[in-house]
Amino acid sequence: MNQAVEQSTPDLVELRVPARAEWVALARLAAATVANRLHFSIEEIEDVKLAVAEACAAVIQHDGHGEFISLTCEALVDALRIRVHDSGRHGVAPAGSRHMNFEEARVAGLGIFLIRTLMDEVSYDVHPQHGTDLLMVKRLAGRPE
Amino acid sequence: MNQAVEQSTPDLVELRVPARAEWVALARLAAATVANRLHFSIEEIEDVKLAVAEACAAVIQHDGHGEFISLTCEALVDALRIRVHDSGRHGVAPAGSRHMNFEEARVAGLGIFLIRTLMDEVSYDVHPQHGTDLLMVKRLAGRPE
Amino acid sequence: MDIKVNVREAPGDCYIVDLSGEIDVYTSPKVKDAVGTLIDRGVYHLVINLEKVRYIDSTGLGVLIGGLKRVREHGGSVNLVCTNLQIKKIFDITGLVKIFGIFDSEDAAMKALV
Amino acid sequence: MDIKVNVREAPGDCYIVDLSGEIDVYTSPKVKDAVGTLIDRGVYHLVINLEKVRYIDSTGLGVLIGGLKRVREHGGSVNLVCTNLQIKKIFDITGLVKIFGIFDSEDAAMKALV
Ligand SMILES: Nc1ncnc2c1ncn2[C@@H]1O[C@H](COP(=O)(O)OP(=O)(O)O)[C@@H](O)[C@H]1O
Ligand SMILES: Nc1ncnc2c1ncn2[C@@H]1O[C@H](COP(=O)(O)OP(=O)(O)O)[C@@H](O)[C@H]1O
Repeated sequence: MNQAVEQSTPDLVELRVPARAEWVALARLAAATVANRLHFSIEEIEDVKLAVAEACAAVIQHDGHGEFISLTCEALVDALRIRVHDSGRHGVAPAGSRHMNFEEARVAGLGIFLIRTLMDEVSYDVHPQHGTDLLMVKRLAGRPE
Repeated sequence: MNQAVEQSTPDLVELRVPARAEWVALARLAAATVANRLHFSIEEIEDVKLAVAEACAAVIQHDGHGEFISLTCEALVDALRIRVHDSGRHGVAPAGSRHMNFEEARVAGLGIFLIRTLMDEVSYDVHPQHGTDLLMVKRLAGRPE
Repeated sequence: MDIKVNVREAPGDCYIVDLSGEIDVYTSPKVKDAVGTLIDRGVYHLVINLEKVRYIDSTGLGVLIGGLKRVREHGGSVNLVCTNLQIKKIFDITGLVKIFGIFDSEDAAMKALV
Repeated sequence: MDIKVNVREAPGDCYIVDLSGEIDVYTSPKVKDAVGTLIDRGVYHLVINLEKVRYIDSTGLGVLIGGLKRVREHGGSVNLVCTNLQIKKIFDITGLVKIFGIFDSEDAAMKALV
């Protein structure tokens, strides 16, 4: 193996799965594998798994979501950066699609609340043409910002 | 959720990981998840995992491989189609890189042999500019070709 | 990647629902069905045993909250058995500890049912 | 995603290597080191217990073959304990059943060591 090539490759993992509930477990696992490589604690790895799962569930439960969810996990020196991309064009919900009732909206709010609590940085990027990105960062404990 | 959109989305899973040994387990798992969705038997799922692992190991152990391995798993009606893509340009091995000795070549041969035995169809696609694709198909038992 | 649901009758008009596995966006409909079926049959005092649950997400919490709301309309209650620290943490940070009874053992959860 | 290696001395100049987990392109160097260290110390009669191995790939097989070749130069032998059907199948289809002694129990593997 070529060591020089080996070491310069960033720990970048990308996964694209159908935007359906049965694929969320795989997304969780991919993120957990990257978090594990960064030597996060078991509790922190669980936090990351849940945040990714909530991000995927939010996409899936949102009207007008795209066909696929893309997950990008990037291992930085002192943090894990995760992007969950939904290619759906929001606001252009297909006719006849379901709208959330109050109760469902409340549970969805719980998901977003969990993401914000479990991750250190959370932001959204909404591109009317290219879909929505949720960006999340979890820092390794004890490292300064 | 919009059922029409849900059902028309093909079961297509793509994973891109650094071409390093520690990421092969995740590739194995992604392929196993898709095989499981297709209701392959446990033994067949193990076959798929091993074939994907051998394909990844072959890339990693090959001089001049690319930085990343891309795995594409497509669930067809009666089969699982898998593509393992290495973006490396073969024959352009970096200077000073290692060459396999006879023993290593023999073990690599064992890997290819396993892939051919465990999968129903195996083929290569070599693009001098874009790297190498290994294509593998595993059919659901009892389904005609 | 799966959930197992098992319903047991217990003394005193009460039922125990054993869950084991992962309660997520994929598996929670199965839990919702099981709990909903019990409530439809007039069971309003439930213990839900989460001891073998390794993972729960907001859709799982939503199912539990929904069940609790339904039984409360009939003066019922839902007590949870939960020992997994990660899952306890989720109930903590969401404030749901305040609306569910959460116990370390099935015995304690049963005794505390009104 | 990991391998555990444990080396035990057994009666009659023989060593048992217990492996548990997955032997793949990532973990097999660890197995190679453990087996290589034993052989460097002059141990040429080995039982490698694969009962707790859930998975092996060609790099794992390569490590076992390499170990066997080295001990054979000294008149030694490697016997394997393997009960997992999937792993047995791999030894079958690669023809490696013909070069290793493969046994269903550690006892049988020990007794068969020359
Ligand atoms: N459907 C729900 N989704 C999310 N959180 C909920 C839901 N129902 C209740 N909660 C949470 O449970 C706690 C209590 O809420 P609730 O049952 O509505 O009681 P109250 O009406 O006394 O606030 C709050 O922290 C609330 O956010
Ligand atoms: N390094 C190796 N890699 C792959 N297969 C091997 C290796 N060594 C031996 N084998 C396999 O083991 C079997 C016996 O090979 P070997 O030990 O060379 O004995 P022989 O010289 O009698 O063929 C063959 O099926 C061969 O393919």
